[in-house]
Amino acid sequence: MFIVNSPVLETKQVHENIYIQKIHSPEIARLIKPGQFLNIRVSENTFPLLRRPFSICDVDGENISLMFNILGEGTKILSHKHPGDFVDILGPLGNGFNLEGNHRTAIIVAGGLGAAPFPFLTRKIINNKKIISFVGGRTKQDVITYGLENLVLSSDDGSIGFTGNVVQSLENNLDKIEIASSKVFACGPNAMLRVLKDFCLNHNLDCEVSTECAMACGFGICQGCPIESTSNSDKYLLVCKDGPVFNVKDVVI
Amino acid sequence: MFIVNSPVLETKQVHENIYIQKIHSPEIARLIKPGQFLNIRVSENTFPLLRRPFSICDVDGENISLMFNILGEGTKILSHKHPGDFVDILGPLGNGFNLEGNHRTAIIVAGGLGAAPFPFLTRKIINNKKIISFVGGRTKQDVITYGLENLVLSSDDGSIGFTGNVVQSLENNLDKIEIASSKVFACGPNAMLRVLKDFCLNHNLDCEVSTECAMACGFGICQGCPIESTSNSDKYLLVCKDGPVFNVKDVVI
Amino acid sequence: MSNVDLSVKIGTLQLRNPIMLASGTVGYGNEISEFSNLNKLGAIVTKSLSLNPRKGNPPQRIVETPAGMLNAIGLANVGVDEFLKEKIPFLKKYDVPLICNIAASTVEEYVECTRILDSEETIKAFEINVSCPNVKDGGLQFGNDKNAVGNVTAKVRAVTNKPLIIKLSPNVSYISEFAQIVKDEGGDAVSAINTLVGTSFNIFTRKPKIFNINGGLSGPAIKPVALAKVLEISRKVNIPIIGIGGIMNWKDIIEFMIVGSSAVQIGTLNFIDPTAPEKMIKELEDYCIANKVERLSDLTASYII
Amino acid sequence: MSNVDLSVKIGTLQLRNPIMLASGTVGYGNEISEFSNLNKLGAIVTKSLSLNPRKGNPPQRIVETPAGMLNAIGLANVGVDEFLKEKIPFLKKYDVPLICNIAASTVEEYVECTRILDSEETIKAFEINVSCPNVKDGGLQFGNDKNAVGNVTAKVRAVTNKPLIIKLSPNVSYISEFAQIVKDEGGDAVSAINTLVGTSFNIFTRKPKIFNINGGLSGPAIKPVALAKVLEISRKVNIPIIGIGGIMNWKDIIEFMIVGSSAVQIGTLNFIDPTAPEKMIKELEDYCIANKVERLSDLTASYII
Ligand SMILES: Cc1cc2nc3c(=O)[nH]c(=O)nc-3n(C[C@H](O)[C@H](O)[C@H](O)COP(=O)(O)OP(=O)(O)OC[C@H]3O[C@@H](n4cnc5c(N)ncnc54)[C@H](O)[C@@H]3O)c2cc1C
Ligand SMILES: Cc1cc2nc3c(=O)[nH]c(=O)nc-3n(C[C@H](O)[C@H](O)[C@H](O)COP(=O)(O)OP(=O)(O)OC[C@H]3O[C@@H](n4cnc5c(N)ncnc54)[C@H](O)[C@@H]3O)c2cc1C
Ligand SMILES: Cc1cc2nc3c(=O)[nH]c(=O)nc-3n(C[C@H](O)[C@H](O)[C@H](O)COP(=O)(O)O)c2cc1C
Ligand SMILES: Cc1cc2nc3c(=O)[nH]c(=O)nc-3n(C[C@H](O)[C@H](O)[C@H](O)COP(=O)(O)O)c2cc1C
Ligand code: FES
Ligand code: FES
Repeated sequence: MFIVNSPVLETKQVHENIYIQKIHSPEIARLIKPGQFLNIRVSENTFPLLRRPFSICDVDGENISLMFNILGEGTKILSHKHPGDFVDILGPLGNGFNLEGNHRTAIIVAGGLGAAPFPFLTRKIINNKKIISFVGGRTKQDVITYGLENLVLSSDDGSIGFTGNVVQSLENNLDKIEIASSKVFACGPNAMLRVLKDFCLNHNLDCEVSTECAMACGFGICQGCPIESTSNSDKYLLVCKDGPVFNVKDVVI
Repeated sequence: MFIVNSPVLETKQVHENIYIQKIHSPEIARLIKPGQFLNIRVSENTFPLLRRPFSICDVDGENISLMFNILGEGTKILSHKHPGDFVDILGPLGNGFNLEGNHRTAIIVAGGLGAAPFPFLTRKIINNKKIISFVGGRTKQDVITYGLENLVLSSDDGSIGFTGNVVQSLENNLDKIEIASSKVFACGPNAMLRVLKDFCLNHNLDCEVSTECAMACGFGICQGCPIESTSNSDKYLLVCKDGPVFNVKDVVI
Repeated sequence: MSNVDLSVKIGTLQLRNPIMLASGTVGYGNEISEFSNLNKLGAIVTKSLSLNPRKGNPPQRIVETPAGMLNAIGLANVGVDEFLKEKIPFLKKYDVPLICNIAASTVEEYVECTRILDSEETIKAFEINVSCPNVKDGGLQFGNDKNAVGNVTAKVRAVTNKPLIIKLSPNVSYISEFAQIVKDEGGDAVSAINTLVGTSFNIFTRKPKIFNINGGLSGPAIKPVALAKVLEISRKVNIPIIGIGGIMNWKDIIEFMIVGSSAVQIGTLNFIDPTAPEKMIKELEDYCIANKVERLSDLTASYII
Repeated sequence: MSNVDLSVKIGTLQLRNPIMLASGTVGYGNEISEFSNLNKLGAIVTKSLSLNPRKGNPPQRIVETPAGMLNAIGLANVGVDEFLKEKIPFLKKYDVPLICNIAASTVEEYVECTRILDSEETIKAFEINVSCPNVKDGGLQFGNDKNAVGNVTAKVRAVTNKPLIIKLSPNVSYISEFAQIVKDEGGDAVSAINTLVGTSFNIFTRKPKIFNINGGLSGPAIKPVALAKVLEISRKVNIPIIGIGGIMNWKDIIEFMIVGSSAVQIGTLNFIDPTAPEKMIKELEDYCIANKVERLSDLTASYII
């Protein structure tokens, strides 16, 4: 965990309102794991005041990349950073996905911009494990496939792939999956994660989710990012420090 | 008085820490007079919150230019604006210099960045009036001659021109000036304007000065910019609306 | 053409929309009329008027702060007589409700100002600024003393039938107690908030940046505080509230209405973009259409908590 | 090597420099130690501790505002026992004065917490957070009630000889009256300020953005208010002041000292740049050299007004 000012190599739009930003940051590239995140200060002044958290999208040698959409002022400023500009990165933060274990198939479930952490995860899948990527969104525009493999697409409005949400899409393909040897890695809106949790518990599917929460510090000092634990109701877990990736069994979503 | 978003044509450094920014703004160019000013919003967000006042430095056809130094965050942001960027201008503001009248010689007295309004004034001098420009600063670096003619230079430390302040430099050259047919146009730090005022009153020299003051609105609604009047001690004048140019006889500097 | 009804009511005062220009940030209307059609606005509130003209404080009167500004103008104003003679004729030309803001150092002065202005029909309501030093009681602020606020409200109420708005100071422990007293003493509405007390020093000269030492903090920095004060009043006292503090865009207006405001005032923003208040009318309308709000006034105190 | 003396004193508490890390913005030191050498700092103040562990509020606990942030963590903390068992061992490894901040809902709980912690020698002073709901008296805040603050000060004073600092709420009419009571009842210093009450609503759901509805406003937005509160205390009460509120750089520290602070605390900035506090030590030294200040503590209350 450290702060580093790293040069932007490229900022390109890959989808409507979706940007990939490549940054030269050997320090971060060396240490970071899929599912971990960075807390980025997009401006030197007080606007915006706080850092903005972003998943690590991919790592390629000494370069890292982020995937983001323009939501508010922070992401707007970030999208205007081009070669010659720097980003102030605090990281690596949180716990990543657990890719060890003896599952033979990695099932990615990504809703909308929840696709962000998975290009790196896809790259890091080891031991010839199989990947299936269930990628969904409200409409075609929200289905982000950048850096993903073996795609099963879905959209709420049917404008691309299966008509329905990404969990229904997974259910629809359940017969093709060997449950005991598979593990789900998911990221997306809380509403989706909630449905996915029920689904996975019902079907005994091992599942890790990357959760989101408003954050101030990103490294455990502000207590701003509580998430209810299933094992201890006297104490919240912290999304930034204990997460953002949790086994669905461990948290109330 | 209106607001216009105008494209930057060029931002160039002409001196150590002195920038000239050329902006395409036909609306402003058409109306503005030497000594008037603009109140510029340098960012779309709340940092910085208020507009920043700048004298009109020059007008060339449909283009205007500003001269500024980097003092704080506002001028820093402005200095980073290049072709493709816009500046949000509110103006023209205040009263300019009175160039009419039957003086035959215009004596410019500029201290440091007080040179800013005079390239335009120089350009606008009419009826074959003569110009002498007394330009001074603390050291050589602070003596800004951009766009000025018939120079008499001075510096406090003697690193360029006459050794002494710009008022002493003027005094030193008094024998070359026909007082009755001359008028002084001055801009610079308040300390300089104060000394100049005494000097001009003593020597019966007609003199107009451009004053400075912290401002919020720039157009008379905040009452943030009072200056003591010599004729009515019950009421302040407003630098932004009644000035920024005043006859030295009318204000307490 | 839209069917959205933007009109709002503050007691008996009917406004075509909730956007008012705040006292001290619009002078007497002249300058701002060059940027915006005053007739489109909900209302304009004059700079605080006192019985006699006031010169105000020496410079420096203002300083910028993070997302805000401090001001200590010292209530510079032309006084009620010159206001009636010199300023009203200009304002008469417009069809925008005019609210006179009054500042004074004694209860008697508040009453006298109101009395003098009351007969001028162009003036549609009074807003009493109680955040001025109470000279008689030793320079404390009326606005921080419940009894004084109650007393001013009652005495001014006695000399005018026009809507009476008391503009509350936020520099108190519980602003709702002040709103309650205003209501009890016959006030029609409260404005909340005036500026927060703040200061700023030059670290090289070690002197205050503002001549008056303290100034009033305004601008987006204070918006969260202003919203909490409006909400506190709204939850505890049944009185119309005019929400003020850091409004920069139409979203902020909606937010102020949700937490309890019947109307709002725009202050510091006028210095930055005097065209903004008029522009926001259309944006409020768009919000209403998109969110199926038939009457904007339905938003007042529509918080779900 | 420079000859500038950066050390400051708060009562009997001697610090190597005035830079303290504020309660609730540094946890119990573990995480921030990865960014900065704690031994260089003036002091660190723990997250508010209560007698029993507190879970804190459900999410959302924080929201950004213009140049500030609102938080309503709900005093989540491990409780005094686990603090002594689990957190103290880590802090013992450092040579930085540790100040324990205590929060409670009753006077008895304040006293009990202090009593339990008092024997731990690693703890060099207590800071009492009086901005917590006073459950007994109906959920009002201790911090807004002079008698309650006086009472807490006296009772806690009775059980500890360590320096006793009372952290004052800014949400009151006259903060200096609270500082006076602290002094009268034997407190050694006051911290000013805690956060300002604020709120923020989602204009589409019409719900508060923060679960607790209100949150505490911190960050540069509040700096002018904090400076004015420190100045008010400094001019009226002879008690050491720890200045807090919106410090973002070394200049802000100097400004807080000029208006009356003996030391300062850094809060929100820790979230943005946890390396900043340590970096500012050198910058304070540079300022002193450039401005011929031999002892930084000479700046305290050096305002010229
Ligand atoms: C661990 C983690 C990883 C993330 N990874 C990515 C990523 O890889 N790519 C990406 O695009 N985004 C990611 N996000 C979300 C990202 O942090 C926000 O989109 C970003 O902070 C928005 O900043 P802004 O200034 O543009 O918008 P703001 O102006 O701050 O916000 C705009 C709107 O979005 C809401 N909002 C802001 N932050 C959040 C949040 N964290 N959760 C829910 N609503 C929010 C605000 O309330 C507001 O309504 C991640 C968040 C977390 C916590
Ligand atoms: C009528 C008028 C015309 C002007 N014309 C020019 C011009 O042509 N070129 C130019 O470079 N500058 C001019 N100025 C000054 C210019 O407005 C300031 O330099 C600018 O606002 C600084 O902005 P900033 O954000 O960079 O600095 P800030 O961060 O705002 O300030 C940096 C420091 O400068 C001080 N400061 C800021 N504004 C002023 C001010 N108006 N007077 C005194 N001290 C101040 C601040 O207190 C602070 O210490 C003019 C000012 C006025 C009132
Ligand atoms: C420069 C300035 C002058 C002000 N003068 C007055 C005044 O004379 N009377 C008054 O009641 N309020 C006055 N105010 C307060 C505003 O009306 C308003 O309550 C405050 O600025 C908060 O709103 P804002 O954040 O939108 O500016 C003044 C504010 C500013 C910035
Ligand atoms: C997230 C957060 C949590 C806080 N928790 C506490 C606390 O537990 N006890 C306390 O006395 N102050 C607490 N504070 C207040 C700070 O210690 C400090 O007084 C305040 O934030 C103002 O300083 P700043 O503007 O530098 O942040 C907290 C502040 C923040 C932002
Ligand atoms: S974001 Fe600060 S503790 Fe998690
Ligand atoms: S700057 Fe607002 S009145 Fe002059």
